[in-house]
Amino acid sequence: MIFLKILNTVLALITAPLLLGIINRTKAFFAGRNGQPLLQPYYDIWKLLNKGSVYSIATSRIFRIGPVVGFSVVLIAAAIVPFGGLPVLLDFQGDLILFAYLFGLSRFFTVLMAMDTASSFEGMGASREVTFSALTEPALLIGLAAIAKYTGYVSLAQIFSSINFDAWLNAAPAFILIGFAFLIVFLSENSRIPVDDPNTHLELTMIHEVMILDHSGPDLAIILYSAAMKMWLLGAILTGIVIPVHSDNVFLNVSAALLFMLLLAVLTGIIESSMARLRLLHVPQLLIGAATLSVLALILILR
Amino acid sequence: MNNTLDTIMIFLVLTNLALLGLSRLGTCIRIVAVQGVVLGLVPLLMNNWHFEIRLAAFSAVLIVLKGIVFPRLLTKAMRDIKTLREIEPFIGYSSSIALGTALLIICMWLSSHLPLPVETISELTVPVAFFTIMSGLLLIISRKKAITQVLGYLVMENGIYTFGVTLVEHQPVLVELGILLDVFVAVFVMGITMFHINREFDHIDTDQLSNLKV
Amino acid sequence: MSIFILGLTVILAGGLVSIFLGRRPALASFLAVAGAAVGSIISIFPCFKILLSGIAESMRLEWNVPFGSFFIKIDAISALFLIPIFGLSAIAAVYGMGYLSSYSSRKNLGVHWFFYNLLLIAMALVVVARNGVLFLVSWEIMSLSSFFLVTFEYEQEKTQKAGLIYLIAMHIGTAFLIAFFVLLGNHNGSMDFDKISVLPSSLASILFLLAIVGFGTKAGFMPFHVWLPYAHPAAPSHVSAVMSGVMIKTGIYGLVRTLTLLGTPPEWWCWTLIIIGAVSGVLGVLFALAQHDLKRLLAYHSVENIGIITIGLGVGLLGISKGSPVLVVLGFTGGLFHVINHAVFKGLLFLCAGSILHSCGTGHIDRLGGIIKRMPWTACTFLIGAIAISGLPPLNGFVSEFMIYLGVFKSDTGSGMNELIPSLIVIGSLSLIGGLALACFTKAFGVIFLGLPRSSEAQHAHEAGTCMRFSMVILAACCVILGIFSPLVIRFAENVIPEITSLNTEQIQIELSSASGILNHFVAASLILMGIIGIITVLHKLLFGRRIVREAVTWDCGYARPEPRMQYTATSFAQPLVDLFRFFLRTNKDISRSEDIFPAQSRLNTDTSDICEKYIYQPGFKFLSELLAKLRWLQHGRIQLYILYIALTLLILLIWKLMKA
Amino acid sequence: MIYALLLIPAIAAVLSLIIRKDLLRRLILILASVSHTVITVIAWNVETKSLMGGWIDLDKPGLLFLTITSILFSACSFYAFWYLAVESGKRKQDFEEGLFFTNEPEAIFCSCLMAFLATMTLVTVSQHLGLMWVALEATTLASAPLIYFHRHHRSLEATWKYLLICSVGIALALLGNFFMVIAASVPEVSDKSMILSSMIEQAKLLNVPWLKAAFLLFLVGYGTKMGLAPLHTWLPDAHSEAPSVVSALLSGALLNCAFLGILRSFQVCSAAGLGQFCRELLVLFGLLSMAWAAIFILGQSDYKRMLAYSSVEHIGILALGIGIGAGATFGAMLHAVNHSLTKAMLFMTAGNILAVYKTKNTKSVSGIMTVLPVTGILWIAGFLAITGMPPFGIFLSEFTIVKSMFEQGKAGIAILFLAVLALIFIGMANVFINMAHGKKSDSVNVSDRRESVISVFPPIALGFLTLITGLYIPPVLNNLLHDVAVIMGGNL
Repeated sequence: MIFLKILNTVLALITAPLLLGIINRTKAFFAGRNGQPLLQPYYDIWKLLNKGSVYSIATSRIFRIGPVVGFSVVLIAAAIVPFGGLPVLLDFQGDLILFAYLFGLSRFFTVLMAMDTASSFEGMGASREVTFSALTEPALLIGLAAIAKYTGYVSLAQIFSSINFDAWLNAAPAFILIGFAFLIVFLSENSRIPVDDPNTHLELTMIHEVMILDHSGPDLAIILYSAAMKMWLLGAILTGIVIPVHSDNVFLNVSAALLFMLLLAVLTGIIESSMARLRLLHVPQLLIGAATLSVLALILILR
Repeated sequence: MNNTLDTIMIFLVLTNLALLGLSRLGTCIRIVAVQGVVLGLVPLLMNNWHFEIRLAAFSAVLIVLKGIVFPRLLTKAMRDIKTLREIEPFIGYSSSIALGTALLIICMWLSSHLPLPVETISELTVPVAFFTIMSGLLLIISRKKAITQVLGYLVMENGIYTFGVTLVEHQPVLVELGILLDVFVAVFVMGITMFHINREFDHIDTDQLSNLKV
Repeated sequence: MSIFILGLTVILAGGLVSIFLGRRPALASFLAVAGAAVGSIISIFPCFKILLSGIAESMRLEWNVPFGSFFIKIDAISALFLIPIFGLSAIAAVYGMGYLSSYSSRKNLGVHWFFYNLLLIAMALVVVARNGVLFLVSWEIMSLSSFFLVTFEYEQEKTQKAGLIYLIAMHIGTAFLIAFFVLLGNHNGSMDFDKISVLPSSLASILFLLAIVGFGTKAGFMPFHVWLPYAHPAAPSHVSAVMSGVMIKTGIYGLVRTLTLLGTPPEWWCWTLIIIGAVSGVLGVLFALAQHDLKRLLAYHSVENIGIITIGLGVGLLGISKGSPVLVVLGFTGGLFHVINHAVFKGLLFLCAGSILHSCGTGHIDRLGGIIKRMPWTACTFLIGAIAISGLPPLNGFVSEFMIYLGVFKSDTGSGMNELIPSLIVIGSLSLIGGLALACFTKAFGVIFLGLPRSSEAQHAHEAGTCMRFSMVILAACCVILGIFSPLVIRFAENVIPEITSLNTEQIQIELSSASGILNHFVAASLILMGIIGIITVLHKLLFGRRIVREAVTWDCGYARPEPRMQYTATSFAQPLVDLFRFFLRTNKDISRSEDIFPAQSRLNTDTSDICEKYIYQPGFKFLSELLAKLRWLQHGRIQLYILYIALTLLILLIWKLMKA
Repeated sequence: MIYALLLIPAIAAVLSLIIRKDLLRRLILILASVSHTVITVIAWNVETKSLMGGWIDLDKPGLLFLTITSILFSACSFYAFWYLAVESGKRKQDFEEGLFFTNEPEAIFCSCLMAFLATMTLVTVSQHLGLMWVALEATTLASAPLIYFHRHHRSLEATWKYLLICSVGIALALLGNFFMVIAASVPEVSDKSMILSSMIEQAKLLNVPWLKAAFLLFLVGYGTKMGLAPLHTWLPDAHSEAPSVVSALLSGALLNCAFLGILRSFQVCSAAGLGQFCRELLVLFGLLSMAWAAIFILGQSDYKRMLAYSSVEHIGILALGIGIGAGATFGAMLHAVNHSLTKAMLFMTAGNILAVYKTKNTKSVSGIMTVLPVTGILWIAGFLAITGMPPFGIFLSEFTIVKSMFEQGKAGIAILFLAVLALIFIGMANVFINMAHGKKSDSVNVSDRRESVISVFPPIALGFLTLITGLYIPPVLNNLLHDVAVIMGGNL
């Protein structure tokens, strides 16, 4: 059992950057390029880890502690979120609230790091980050509340183990709504198109990438890794809802989940290739839309 | 006796209406003086002309004050300021008379709701006394000159006096003390104040006395 | 009880001595602060004892005023509120000694400290009073002494206005309370709280509404909160800390006490509380976001936190009316725990704001920057406070919000609209508040402490003195301790909740144990989190041991001459959210932009005035004063008119009264 | 004893006219007032004998109002000592219009002051309705020269209005007396004297319509003197133009005496079973006065006028309290005590401010706390006291009245009462706080900063008294108030 619990976390640690690789490959495919290797994110992280670092004279200790806090937070979160029906290291009632707020903590430090550099661009990014996250938070929590109310449990592990295909049959509309809401949350929180464009070359239009403009070397590596982890964890939540495979075979469960994760990454890549980034003014509408979907789901479930 | 008192009452009503309708200050002063003298005789009348020193003294003081001292004082004040008429009263003369008549009716009505608990000499005393008080107040309200206002006060005082003398038989001391004090106020205090006003403003148009407001 | 009284006496003695030592400010301050601190420490012990044992102590003396009796009683609820009152006031007093030392030549500090100690005593009396008259008198002494504290710098126009608004708000609130206590007292036949008879439901509802307005004005419920953003910035910081940290909580106390007096609540009371809480919370934090002045920002956060507390109470009340022990325990525990937490972190933040004000001379956020390097203690403690108030793990602020969330998540009151709406309102507003508070405090901390100094004041900032640092560190430590020991701390509710509800103790015990079990997990997670942070920091250090680390200017995207003024300001940081919620905020923008080919100076000024003040109170008062002004012709100086009044009055009275006869 | 109470001020009045030395005259003023107070205090403990065949006696209500008057007078005599020293009869420049004027001779002022005390004492001790009327009329005469202390045209105007309006009012009260006699002239009434106790005894026999009419006349007549709206119109003018010490006495003592006049007739009427009839009217006038005061307090630009309107308000509260009855009667009596103390304190403080700032305009006064620290504190304390903030006495009295309103199910009146109080609070807070706080006005000379002990001591003493009654009502006072309340048809 303990082996499986650790596996759950380790799986996240190992496979997380792969998602980035898959997305990039997908995008390359649709752009007709060969693209970078699938494992490029791993190489990048490794390369950065071995580099030296440049710090701005404006920065303070906050700038150095930030990446550490961010990484620690995703580690804890990885111990909470079950993937593919695996048991988790930390499982208690209300852990889903902790999960949501842990990301708040990491965001808090990311934003502060950005402000610490005294750069107006990074300040701009930070400002957008807090704006959009303030809107995704209700979508995430109300969505979680909806499934919690449906299943009658208040810990992620229990919730996901009790969602099954019957549940889908009983409350398909609600689940679909939540699925879409969480997909938007997933895209927004991970700074993907249509909310943010990680590949843009204009600092003015970026959100997450611009906040870490001044990070270099191992710090940047940690941040990149944490971001990948975050994507994995949010993806895991989505997986838990959409693919409720609970067979006796752990291997089957995990594979199914991994498959969905792969699809999710590909989907993200497709979205990024086929859509343009929304104008910043329209992003809040999208996010409020997500929150509305969550609310509708809750209404459907509790009616 | 009954008739005499009734006559006096009717005289009162008429003089009141005259006061309301007249603009010449000199005439007004004289009318009030006559009112005062006539009313000064009423206590003696009430006592059936029996001579009694206290009563006689009271009457004498009143007659002297209202009939002689006061008109003199006011006439002098009037001369000092060289105003012989009330100019632009707040309520015009004819309207004043109309209002006065209305007041008379109201006073009649009021007194009909106030039946006297004891036998009285004249049925007219209550309404007329009321009316005199009201017309005094009306004079104060409708006129601008301080002199006219003092006159109004005197008329009002006459009304109260009528009440006291004709109806309040059990408390002669109270009536006499009260009336004397009232007259004292009218003559001396208001007189003195008027003197000061005169000095300070060179006129006694109370129109000017409206700096203190809100 | 005698120990409690002894403590109060010491506090009073300190205050009285200091008022006679106006000529020797240092001694006066020291004695008063010593009195406040020692007295608080003495008095706080019986409170702990009562809170832990649940055995109330009371005292009743004759008091020769109409309907009054000196009846005081400390039960668990009182003790719960007394502990932060004494704790925070003592700490803030120590801080104040350092903070005010620079005023000693200009001001009579003796008077200030007298009122400070008086405020402390009055707050304590409010919480223990069990007689309506005693309560009202203490309540008003509390308002008045805090008024004198707020108007410490009375020669300033800002303070003058603040004092005026505060006083008027308090008075109107008290008018409602007078009606409240009188109605209650008349029904019970005595102004003492222990003579309770069952209230008819209509009367109970009227009383509830009166209490909401009366106590809500003090607590800062949304439409009645207008005094907060004025009073807190105007007051000296230690006073703001006490007022925001504990004084406004007496409003919450009053509400809780009311609930114990009114019997079983109908459901709409719970709705009312939850909606008031949600509105106060969300709008409070929104307005905070739009502020430029640090203390004003913090003041709006008080509104927000009062909102969270009220949501908690509303959830608890919902539990009572539906008979759900989970909701009762988690709602009340969360709400009341937030009372303590807010006292700690808001006290801390105001003290930090005071240090900034003290050292930079301005609380205007956009004129600060980069002072973390010069004020590391203040920065560090402010950071802890900021994390706590944003409700982020692992500090105390998260725990209380967590419990309220958990209550709603776990509620088992069946389905349907009755279940749906509270869940929706509570979760929606709490999560929105969380996100916005985060935005607000990253703005505050980021702009004030990080980056480069935006003005010469900020450039020459200096760290606060020992007294001030001491107080801030203690409070910051409390934030951590309350977070880490939360499973133990929430046991306070064991004795408090039975005072509020008639729920059986066993159920409460079960629910509390389960909650504290859950919190154990949470604490484990936080400890691990902190452990990991520690380990990784060490690894990080090791990693950098052999690396080349260089320093350079910030990447400026090709700008030739970056300068501190080009940094993102607080205003620009908050702009997207402010724009998004412009319907509520109605920020006034004053732009002067040059249209030339070679643009010269242009400026932008934003100002977010309070929506309630601007759209409710100001027009209301304006209407009223215009209406009254129209009636002033009634007395315009002419004596004729005056005599006419007499004559008319007489005539009308005679006609009217004699006609009847 | 009652003779002493009456004669001491009377003799002092005569002496003041004779004596030529200013200082000695002022000392006599203090001496007479203080000895008057001392005798009053003795009268609390000693049974007094009735005089002049029952025309004069000191009953409980009389004692209460006598005490208020006497204490105020003592405080004011000290204050007047300072005031007269400052205002000694030089030629002065009027600060509002720049005209020159002289003050009234000090001898007349002092003499009238003592006569004022004598007449008010007579009001409180008279048991005969007629005598009481005479005494009240005499107070008007004694106080008119006091108002006309500063001999300029505004104070003259105020005096003129005071005289004319009060005379009209008091004349109506005389008519009321006559009506009372007529009501008593029914044959069944054996003792037709106007002595209160016998009137009350035979009240049931009196003729009802005339008694009602008499009460109306008393209400309008004495109400004019007392300052019930809309009959109060002389009050703001007189209070604002009179020297502050006189305003304090007018507001604190005279209004109460006039109120006693109404109370006496109320006693008779309620004994005759007309209590309800009178109460309704009192409630009506009480509310009207409060509302009227509120209209003029909000946006008031003259702080002495504001205090005067505040007197109208509190007089309204007194009437309202009696009108509500039951517990509110006790509250009203307590309120009379508290209001007098507080208002006198405020007027004296206002006098101090006026002496330094030389303006009565609220907008031109600011920063009192900086210029005159003690006065500033007194000003704010007085404001808090007058608006009914605890721990000052007025809170308790207003609270008692409100409680009684709710108790009797008159919630509407209570709400109106609280609302008007809140409105007045807002108006007064605006004025008081802005005056006390803020930067000091430019017009103030630094050399003008003088706060002599004797100018702040009387208001401090009075403020302290009202603070005591707010925290603890001494049993002696409590018993007296209770007895008075019972006499006035209330019970706690």
